[in-house]
Amino acid sequence: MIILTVDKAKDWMKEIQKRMFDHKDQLTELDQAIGDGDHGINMARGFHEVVAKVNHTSYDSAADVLKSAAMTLMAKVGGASGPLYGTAFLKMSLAMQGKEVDQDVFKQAINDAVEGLQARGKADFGEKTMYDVWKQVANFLQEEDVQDWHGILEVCQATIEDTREMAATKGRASYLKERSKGHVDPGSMSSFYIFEALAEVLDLEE
Amino acid sequence: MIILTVDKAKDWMKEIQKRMFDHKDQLTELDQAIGDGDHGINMARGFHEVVAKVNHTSYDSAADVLKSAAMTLMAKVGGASGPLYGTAFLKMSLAMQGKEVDQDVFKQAINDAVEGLQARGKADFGEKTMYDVWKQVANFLQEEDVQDWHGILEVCQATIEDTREMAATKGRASYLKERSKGHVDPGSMSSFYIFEALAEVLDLEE
Amino acid sequence: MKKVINNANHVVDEMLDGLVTAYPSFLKRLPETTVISRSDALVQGKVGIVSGGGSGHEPAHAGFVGKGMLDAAVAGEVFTSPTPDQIIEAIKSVDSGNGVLLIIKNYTGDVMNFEMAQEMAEMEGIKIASVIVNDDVAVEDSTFTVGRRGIAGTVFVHKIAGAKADTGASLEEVKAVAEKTIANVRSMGVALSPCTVPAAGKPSFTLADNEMEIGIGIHGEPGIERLPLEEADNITTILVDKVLADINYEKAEVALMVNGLGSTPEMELHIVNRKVSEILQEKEITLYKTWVGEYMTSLDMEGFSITLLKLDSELKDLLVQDVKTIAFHV
Amino acid sequence: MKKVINNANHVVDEMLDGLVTAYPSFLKRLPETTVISRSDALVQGKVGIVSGGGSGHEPAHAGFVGKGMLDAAVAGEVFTSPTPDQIIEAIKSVDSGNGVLLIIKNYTGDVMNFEMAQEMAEMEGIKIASVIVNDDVAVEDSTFTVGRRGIAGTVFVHKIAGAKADTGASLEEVKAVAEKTIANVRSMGVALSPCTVPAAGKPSFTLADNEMEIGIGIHGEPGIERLPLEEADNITTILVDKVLADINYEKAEVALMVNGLGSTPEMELHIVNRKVSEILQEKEITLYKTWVGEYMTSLDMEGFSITLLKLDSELKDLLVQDVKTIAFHV
Ligand SMILES: Nc1ncnc2c1ncn2[C@@H]1O[C@H](COP(=O)(O)OP(=O)(O)O)[C@@H](O)[C@H]1O
Ligand SMILES: Nc1ncnc2c1ncn2[C@@H]1O[C@H](COP(=O)(O)OP(=O)(O)O)[C@@H](O)[C@H]1O
Ligand SMILES: [Mg+2]
Ligand SMILES: [Mg+2]
Ligand SMILES: [Mg+2]
Ligand SMILES: [Mg+2]
Repeated sequence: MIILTVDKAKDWMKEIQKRMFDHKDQLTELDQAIGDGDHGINMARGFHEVVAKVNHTSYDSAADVLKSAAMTLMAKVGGASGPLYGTAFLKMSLAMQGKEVDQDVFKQAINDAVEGLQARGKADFGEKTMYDVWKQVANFLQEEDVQDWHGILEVCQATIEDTREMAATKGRASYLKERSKGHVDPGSMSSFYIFEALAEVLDLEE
Repeated sequence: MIILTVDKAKDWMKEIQKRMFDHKDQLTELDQAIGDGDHGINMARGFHEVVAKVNHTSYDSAADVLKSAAMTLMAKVGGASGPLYGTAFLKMSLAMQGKEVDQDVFKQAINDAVEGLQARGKADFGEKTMYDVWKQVANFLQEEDVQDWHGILEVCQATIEDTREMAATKGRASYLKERSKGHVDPGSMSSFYIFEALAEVLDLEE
Repeated sequence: MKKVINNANHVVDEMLDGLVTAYPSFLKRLPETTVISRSDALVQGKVGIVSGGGSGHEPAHAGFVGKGMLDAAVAGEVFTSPTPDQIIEAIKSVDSGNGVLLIIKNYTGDVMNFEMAQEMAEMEGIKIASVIVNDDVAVEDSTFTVGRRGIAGTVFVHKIAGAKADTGASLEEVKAVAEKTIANVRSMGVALSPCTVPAAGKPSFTLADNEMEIGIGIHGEPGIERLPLEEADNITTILVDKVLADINYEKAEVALMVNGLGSTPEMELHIVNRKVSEILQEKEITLYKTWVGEYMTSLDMEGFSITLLKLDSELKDLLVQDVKTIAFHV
Repeated sequence: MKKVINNANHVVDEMLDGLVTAYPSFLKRLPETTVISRSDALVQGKVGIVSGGGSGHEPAHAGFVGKGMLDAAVAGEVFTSPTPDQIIEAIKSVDSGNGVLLIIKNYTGDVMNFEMAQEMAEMEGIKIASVIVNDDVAVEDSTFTVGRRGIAGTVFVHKIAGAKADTGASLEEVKAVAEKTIANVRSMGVALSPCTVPAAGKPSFTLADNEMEIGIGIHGEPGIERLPLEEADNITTILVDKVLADINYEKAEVALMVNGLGSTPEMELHIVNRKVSEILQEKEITLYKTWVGEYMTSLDMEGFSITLLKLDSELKDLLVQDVKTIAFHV
């Protein structure tokens, strides 16, 4: 079964954009607590640009949509999250290139994104970054189907809660060391919205 | 009858210093409302220095004490009030020079101080400055005796209240024009303390 | 407002010590005074230029001491004019016999103290002259008032008088060009927040979150009008319009200063400058040179002022003539 | 905190326009980019020096663009590293074939974006190298952390690399002296108040009236320790001690920067400087040259940082070599 078509990929971006807009203040506040207070602004700006771009472009494949999104994120976000999300979407796009996006291709895409994140951010699991969420989603998909959105979002949420108790060792929050404990990682939160948006889009079909 | 001796002149300065110290915040707040918020600081600093000076100097006459005070005020206060009070005390000193300070000499001294203030500040009566207070005291002394402290202080207080309703046309408060109304002039207030201190000192004898 | 100070009564003294320690090749402090002079003072064969005023306006005035600008600056207590005894020390230390020009900002206190020093200097036989800067168009200028205040435009007077003195001009000539500058310079400021005099310990006034104070001075004294806070372009337009209404700028060439009052980030000053230059372009007024930054501050006040100096060819030349100070550069 | 802005989303764009309008003889903006370069770029026969980072640190980085310092500065959004596509434009615009050095402050975002641009430049055959500045001793430096942040000490790296490039040195030589500077420069900061990112609209953290945040970065991120507010000399001592503990300064000659974070009046910076120089004198560390002012700010934050650069004769010469920028002077 084809999971991601051009239209669904576009819808995914729109759903992400909505969430980043709605949660801009929340993400910024999370980043104010342990970072520099721009994550919500960065995400809202980035996905606003992504949607502006994909809305006015026609694509041959979902891979092309994601590539377009990746390039836009890299060019419009900056900071840590721009290259990271840019890399994640670019790796997904590459994994999907020339293929129909079924379960296996999608799982591979997520795996590649996770590897890309790790290479770019040099983060390991448990360092209180967005990598934690992506890694856990990839782990979950080793056993389960992409369609189990309930399960995927539960995994995300649990991971986000886990980041709350961690002391960050990567990213800006790491400067706070022990004082970063007690706060959810903003990038993990925005990653949750990315997966929630995907769930929404893929659910539309059911 | 001799009104002002060396000791009484010194005591006058000490009594002024006490009052400026005690009312530093009040004077500063008055100046914050319609000026630049330094009048209490200026007065406290100035008379602190005056007392430090006269305490450690021996003088031949009250005139010399006042001259010393005048020079100290000019050198340590700055702003508008430094030269003005410096001039006032210098003119008093000059009027007393070589004389015993009786009623007439004292009245002349106040008159000269008023002229000095006017020459230095180019202020006229009713411009919402310390000149108003000094001028009214001089007027009062045309008819009444220096010993009528009750009367003198009443005149001061009435004049201060009058300044509240005026729009300033001299000094920093004049920039506010109509907005300066409703606030007492800080320099008029500090002039009141100068006369109150004098009353205290001259009363001691009675 | 928190302060990085030791003792509110010693801020000026400690600041002056810190300043000359930082810049010994530029500045020295005359012992036992609050006078900062060029480290190479006294310069022979040149009119000396002295300015000063209350402290709290840093980098004014010591930041403008150096070759091609001031020879000495006298610092008073915070927002309080220096006293004549300090001013006379400054005068003496820079008088090479060619005379000394005092550049005074028009405040009752400054004028009285500087003029007393001037009288003292005259009595000592020093050739001396003074000019009074009154560039603030927020204040009404009439014979019934104390006249306009001197604010950021004073810096242009320092620069031009200093440059003229550097050419070897006479005291009369230096004074004349300073007067010409004063006649052609206009400023106006706005505050978004008050400032706090260290020894007072609390803000000079209060402004609500949605208010600004138009026509503010540089001493925390209230301005002339309180308006709702607007966006940068509108605030800028209010100020520029007021400045432009005062003298005829038709087809003029001008120098512009966008001056931060203390706590307004440079980013915002540039946003203001963008709008000023837009307005000037619309009105066909030519920008000769622009300065954006902090030149005449008011402690930690948020806000800015805009200064326009109408130029002729003499002023243009003098304005860009070489200068070597800490805070003013061409 | 009130802001003089039009639209929080346009502050960087409008600031850059205002900046180049103010200083056309120094700077130009590459069309459709956030890159500010020397007005006379590209300079032939010279290694190009590019730096940049998030906005909100003005005068960094564009204020350091000019002869003898940076060839171009890339501005990101407020507190957000610029993107690779902008950085590569800067690189291309200053590459005369002699290669380009990137001076990067050590933040995850900056490092990632600049290194991506570096990779792109390499693919296009541009000779390119980069150095990462990490002068902030507040942050632990170990292989288990992301390492120290780059803060005000970066300005010295700009100056020295720029001066070296101006001598006609090769990319390798310029990089080597930049590395040497980085190895010898240490800083630490303190905040008395947070700052407010325009688009966030509220302060980055809160501090009680009697608190200060020691070891603050320059992005409003919390520092490493919250302490009761002390008098200036004590705060200064805390910072200087931490800086001095980090490398051996015995009998050293140093350059000093007392850097204001945005809203701290210059008066207070001089009071701090007075104490720093006192401590250095006690420890027999020689002050070669001092800068006191705003060089690497954090929007409207109250506070300051202290930077010490340990010098050898090469660094000394390069540090005082002629420079022509808006914000850094010798
Ligand atoms: N090295 C890293 N690896 C993976 N994720 C990271 C890394 N550094 C930061 N992040 C993520 O980026 C988020 C911060 O993004 P953002 O605030 O937009 O950028 P910046 O930190 O540059 O301001 C963090 O919450 C974290 O999840
Ligand atoms: N021209 C003047 N003539 C007489 N008194 C004046 C004049 N200008 C100011 N004053 C008095 O000085 C007071 C202000 O003194 P102060 O605050 O110490 O000086 P400054 O105004 O320089 O800050 C005013 O309240 C007023 O009474
Ligand atoms: Mg962030
Ligand atoms: Mg006052
Ligand atoms: Mg005053
Ligand atoms: Mg950021």
